[in-house]
Amino acid sequence: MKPAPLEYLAAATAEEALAALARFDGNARLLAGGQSLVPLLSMRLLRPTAVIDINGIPGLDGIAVGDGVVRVGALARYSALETSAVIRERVPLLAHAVPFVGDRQIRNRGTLGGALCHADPAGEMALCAVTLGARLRVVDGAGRRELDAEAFFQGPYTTALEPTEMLEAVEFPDGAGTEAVVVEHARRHGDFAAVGVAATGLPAPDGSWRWIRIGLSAVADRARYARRASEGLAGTRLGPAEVEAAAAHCLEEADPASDVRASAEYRRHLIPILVERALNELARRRR
Amino acid sequence: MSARVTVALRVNGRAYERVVESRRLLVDFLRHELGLHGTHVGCEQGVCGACTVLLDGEPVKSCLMLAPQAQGRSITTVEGLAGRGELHPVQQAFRDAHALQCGYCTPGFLLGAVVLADRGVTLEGAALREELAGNLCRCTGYQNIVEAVERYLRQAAAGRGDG
Amino acid sequence: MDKLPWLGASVKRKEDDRLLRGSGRFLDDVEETRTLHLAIGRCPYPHARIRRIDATRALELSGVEAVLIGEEVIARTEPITVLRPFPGSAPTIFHGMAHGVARYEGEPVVAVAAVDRYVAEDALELIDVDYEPLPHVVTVEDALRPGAPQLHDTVAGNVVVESTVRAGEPDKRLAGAAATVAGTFRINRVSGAPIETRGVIARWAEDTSTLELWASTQTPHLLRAQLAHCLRMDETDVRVIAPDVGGAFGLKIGVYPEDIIAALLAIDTRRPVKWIEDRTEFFRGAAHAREAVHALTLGADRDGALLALRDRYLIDLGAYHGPLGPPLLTSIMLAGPYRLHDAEIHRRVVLTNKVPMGAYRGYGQAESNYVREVLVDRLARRLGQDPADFRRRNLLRPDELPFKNVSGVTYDSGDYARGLELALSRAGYDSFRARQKAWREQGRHVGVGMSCYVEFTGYPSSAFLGRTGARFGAYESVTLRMDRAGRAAISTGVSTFGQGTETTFAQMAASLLGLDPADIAVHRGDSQGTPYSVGGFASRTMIAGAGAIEKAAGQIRDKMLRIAGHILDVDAAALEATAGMIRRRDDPSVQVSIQRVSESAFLGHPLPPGEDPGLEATAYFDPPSSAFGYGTVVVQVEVDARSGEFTLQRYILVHDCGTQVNPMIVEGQVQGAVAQGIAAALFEELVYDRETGQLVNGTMVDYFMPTAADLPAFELDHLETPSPETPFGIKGVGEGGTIAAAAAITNAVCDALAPFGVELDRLPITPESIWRALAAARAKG
Amino acid sequence: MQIQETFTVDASPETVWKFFEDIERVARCVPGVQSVDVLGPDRYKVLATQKVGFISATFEMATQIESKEPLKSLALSSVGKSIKGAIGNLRSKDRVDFEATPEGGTRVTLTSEMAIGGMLGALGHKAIASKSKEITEKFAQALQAEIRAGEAGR
Repeated sequence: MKPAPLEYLAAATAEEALAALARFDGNARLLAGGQSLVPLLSMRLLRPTAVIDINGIPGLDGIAVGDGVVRVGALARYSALETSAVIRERVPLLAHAVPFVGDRQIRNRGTLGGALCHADPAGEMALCAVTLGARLRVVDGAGRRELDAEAFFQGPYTTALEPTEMLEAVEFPDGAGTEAVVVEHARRHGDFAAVGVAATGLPAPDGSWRWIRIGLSAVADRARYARRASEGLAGTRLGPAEVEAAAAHCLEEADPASDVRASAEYRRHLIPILVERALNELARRRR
Repeated sequence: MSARVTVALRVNGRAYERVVESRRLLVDFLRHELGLHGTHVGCEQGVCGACTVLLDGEPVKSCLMLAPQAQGRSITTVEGLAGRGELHPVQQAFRDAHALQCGYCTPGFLLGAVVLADRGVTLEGAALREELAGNLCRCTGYQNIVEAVERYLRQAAAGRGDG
Repeated sequence: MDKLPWLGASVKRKEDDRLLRGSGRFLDDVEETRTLHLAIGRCPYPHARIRRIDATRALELSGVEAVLIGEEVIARTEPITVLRPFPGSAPTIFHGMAHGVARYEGEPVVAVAAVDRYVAEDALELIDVDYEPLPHVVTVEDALRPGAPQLHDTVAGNVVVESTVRAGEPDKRLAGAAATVAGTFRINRVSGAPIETRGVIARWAEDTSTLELWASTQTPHLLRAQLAHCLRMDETDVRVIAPDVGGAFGLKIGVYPEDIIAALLAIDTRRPVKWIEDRTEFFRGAAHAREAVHALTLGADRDGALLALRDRYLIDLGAYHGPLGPPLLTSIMLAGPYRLHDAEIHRRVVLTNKVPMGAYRGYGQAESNYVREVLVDRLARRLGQDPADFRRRNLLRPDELPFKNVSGVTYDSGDYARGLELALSRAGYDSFRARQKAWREQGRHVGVGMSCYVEFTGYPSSAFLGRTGARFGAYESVTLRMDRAGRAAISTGVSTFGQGTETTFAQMAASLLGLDPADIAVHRGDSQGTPYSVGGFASRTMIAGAGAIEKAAGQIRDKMLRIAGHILDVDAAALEATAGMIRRRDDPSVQVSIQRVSESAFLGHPLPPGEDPGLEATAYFDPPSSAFGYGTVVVQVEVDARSGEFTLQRYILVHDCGTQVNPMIVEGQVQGAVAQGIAAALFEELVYDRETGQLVNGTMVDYFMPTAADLPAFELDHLETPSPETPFGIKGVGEGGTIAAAAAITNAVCDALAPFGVELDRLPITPESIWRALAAARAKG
Repeated sequence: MQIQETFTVDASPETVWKFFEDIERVARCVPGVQSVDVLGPDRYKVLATQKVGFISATFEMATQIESKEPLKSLALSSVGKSIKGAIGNLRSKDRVDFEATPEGGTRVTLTSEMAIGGMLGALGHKAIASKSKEITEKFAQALQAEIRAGEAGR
């Protein structure tokens, strides 16, 4: 199928993009990587009056480190995250998650911001944002606001973004010295996860873990930070009993649906298995 | 008629300028506006990779881009590899390894492999298969494609003396 | 017969140069001025009455040239004929467009021709179709339930045909068997899914008042015959041209509704009309395949000798009889490579509100192999015998061939046991059980599974096909013509869709004419200028084509020898054609170039007295019988018994396709078929929601075609037992790789989980299906 | 996929049934309904917009009352096609069952079987599944409020 008629505007600055968004008051979509947006246009599921291309806006794809956070521009391409030393050292969870996204071609064009705004419940970027407790900086004509990742995602393909707002950047906590693992069950390489688990933590010198954060994807209407499971592991050595308890808590956090990739029952069966696999891999990294 | 924009770009080193409907997919623009039929459409859903072209040297799926996005950019399609002359080394490697049968997916694989060689990447086996996972093939079962690319990458690396 | 120089040579392919440069010509690459583009409105419901179609707003949209609705199509055309119906099938009236009632989601209901595809799709949205959804049936069981909605009043109880094949006394043998096992198996609905979807360009040629149709097809001549019939035109007024085809696998055989729609609109508008199928249309319009339910019983005596087989199976035909028809080979090949004299095979072809079924690589043989070879493993286990030993005892020995199986077909030649042994030795089977025990002690579940098959390739003869009601012959044909430069040109109706026929046909002709394959030009796929042809499917092209080339090349060679004999004043019988020259067998210095001989044929002199000018021959070859390849697959898997996840550690196939014309191309065909066999066994399924009747996963994102990262490297080996029946002992090879994948992997998983008593009986095999089977086995205790 | 919601209202079955006879008022309780027009006895044309994330479609549906058992049950079926926004079609079968509660109120059970087809359906059932649940929940809440308001107003 081919896209329905639409206008194309290339914005040179953020102000221009925001003005255009306001002008079309809710009937325009921002075009970043386009890897999710363009198929929706072709399938005529999305029929915006106009598409505003923000790829030309300078300064929206930077990766900067400063006062305890790593600030990644919304236009950062997956491939750039994959090869960035800063991301590998200071946001290892992101570095581990990116290779699961689509394929080489998609990772060359797709962007962190595009993925977060698309808000697929099985998406790896949303999983990382929620697991790490990232802050999302959003801007519109009137000014800026910051949202926690957990507040940003509100349901399948639904975010807190207003039609006239643009996601500018994402701030991840500086994870220097942390370990990270992503485990997915998918029906085919590069496919959306049927179940996804992200686990990251800060090892303490004495062999225990100062903190652990676990996130789950594709098992609820949005990516979920497994708070109880995570808090239960703080200060522990990820022994078998603790890992099993955390896995059980994660199951309580989940509310999976059935679809062509897996049934709800099988997703529930997989959650503890994948959580244990992720936590045991974290523990193994330490030994 | 729906909105139109002017797109000026370079394809395979040659400059083109066309007025095009804003909604036209880049792959349709290359094939039917510029007559470069070597890039193929397999799904228009961003999965099969038959529409892979190089955008400023990076493999991308041209069914996932609107033609206006190519304004000012430089694109390489399969027609740019050998032109009228000798087959490009990657094309020769595919021929020698019987790495194509119907040929519909082949242009997409060739362009992906060329970029790996330019980057001095010498992947093999499972790692190479993952790198090529963005291109589907239905005829070969991938085995000969993986062998062809492995040989081509080793050959390219040797050629540069860093083999 | 002295060894033919190019027979068995892995010549690099003639097709490669244009395809590698991107200058191959696929359907959508054909562009003519003033072409109109087609968008087709399709029924969104599984079964619905079409009350009203209002296209007025669409016709007012600028750029829209014409709209076509079902009523007109019904009035102007005949229903689609079936190339190879089951004997005794009740007809299903299948037109180019639905009128009154649509019977599957995706059936064409209205079509718009406009200046480009974008505008045509805009116009489609302005067309109001008033549907009244009707009750529907999704599974064959639903379709057979009393009171179920009837799809066609020409088909009682939704059963298109029912028949039974019986040999010996199966009931008696089963009653007396020391062990019997039974299983009900569900085979998934899948698609061949070539990377190029379907497509057609129709053009009315004013000057010759003929209809020209460019089509992405495997069978230009059959499509031409069917389309002419549908359009009530004489076949001579229709020309079909197949450009390069981007993969086909059985799905691009015969006429489809969209060919008829494009033709009618081309005739009406007097402009070329192009339809390119997009992927969402593809999943709702291009032939689906394989879906069936089998209830199979096998019995054996105490020593493990197979006694009898009983199978009752249902084929899910979909809403209409497709252009080719359901698989016949399911029952014909069910007995497989085993010594079996007693069988009862009861088959029903059932209608459901889904896309009509068509051919897919391994058509009917992948299905029958799956159910038989899984049950053979269970029978061996029931008797406490090793599955390899059980097969060794029951495989037909070479001295028992030719062997007529329970369904009445005769296997020609082969060493089935040697294939099995070669595969087992490659897998290290002798030491496997010990290694398996050690792994189990470490809590690892590794298993090995095998599957043996014999494969029906090519059609036995036109007479056999005629007896079974087929609307095509088993022959193939070529026209061979020399030219002044001493080179040859082959004209064949077989199109190019990846199988390498241009190269293998050139190798055959070059070997017989004493030329180099590079000296042979191959014109293919155009019904004009090629003799009547059947086309590329059923692994038949090489068998029948080689015979036709042998005859045509023979006539040309003999004539060249006569002309050379005249020029050299030597008896033709003393001459041979080799390496571009014609020379005395006993004194090669006495020679003349084939180029000179061709030139004199075209100058008309010097020629022997009474010899006509020209060097051209057309030949048809009807194979005396089909040929039976065979093989064994051995697979090793490791299974996580908690999650059901598994890895395919080794995939070994040893096959025998008789004489190989081009071993490189043969290996490529086998690798591609193996990949599609594994794809259907582990990854793919077209899922319909039983309540809503909707296709749930009709996009490339949700139909899991495997990538390079999902498949292992395959370990292939082959034997070469020429067929005593076919030209040069050639057997077909294109489909074999698909046949044994599902059974071998199922048997490997069940072997890995033998301690749990796991049985798998549906496809695809996924971690979830293994987890559920583990749970079921535990529940059984 | 089938969704079921149950709620009790402290109004008698007679009152609740009377409310349900006024189909236009009932239909307005369905989230996203813009207009309800009477086409004929027990036949209505309903215009409703549904939003799944940022994807929205306006459906024009023909709704038919399939069966009516006063004080007991009411069954409706709807068939519709999107006339604006994403291409798709919608079929739904809705049943409302009434049961008097010992305290003199009425337990209302709403069973809805919704199928969204076409491209919207193809987008992925995971979005539609949670969406249908949400629609049915909101429908139940709106009915509850509407009945209570009607009851209080008497």
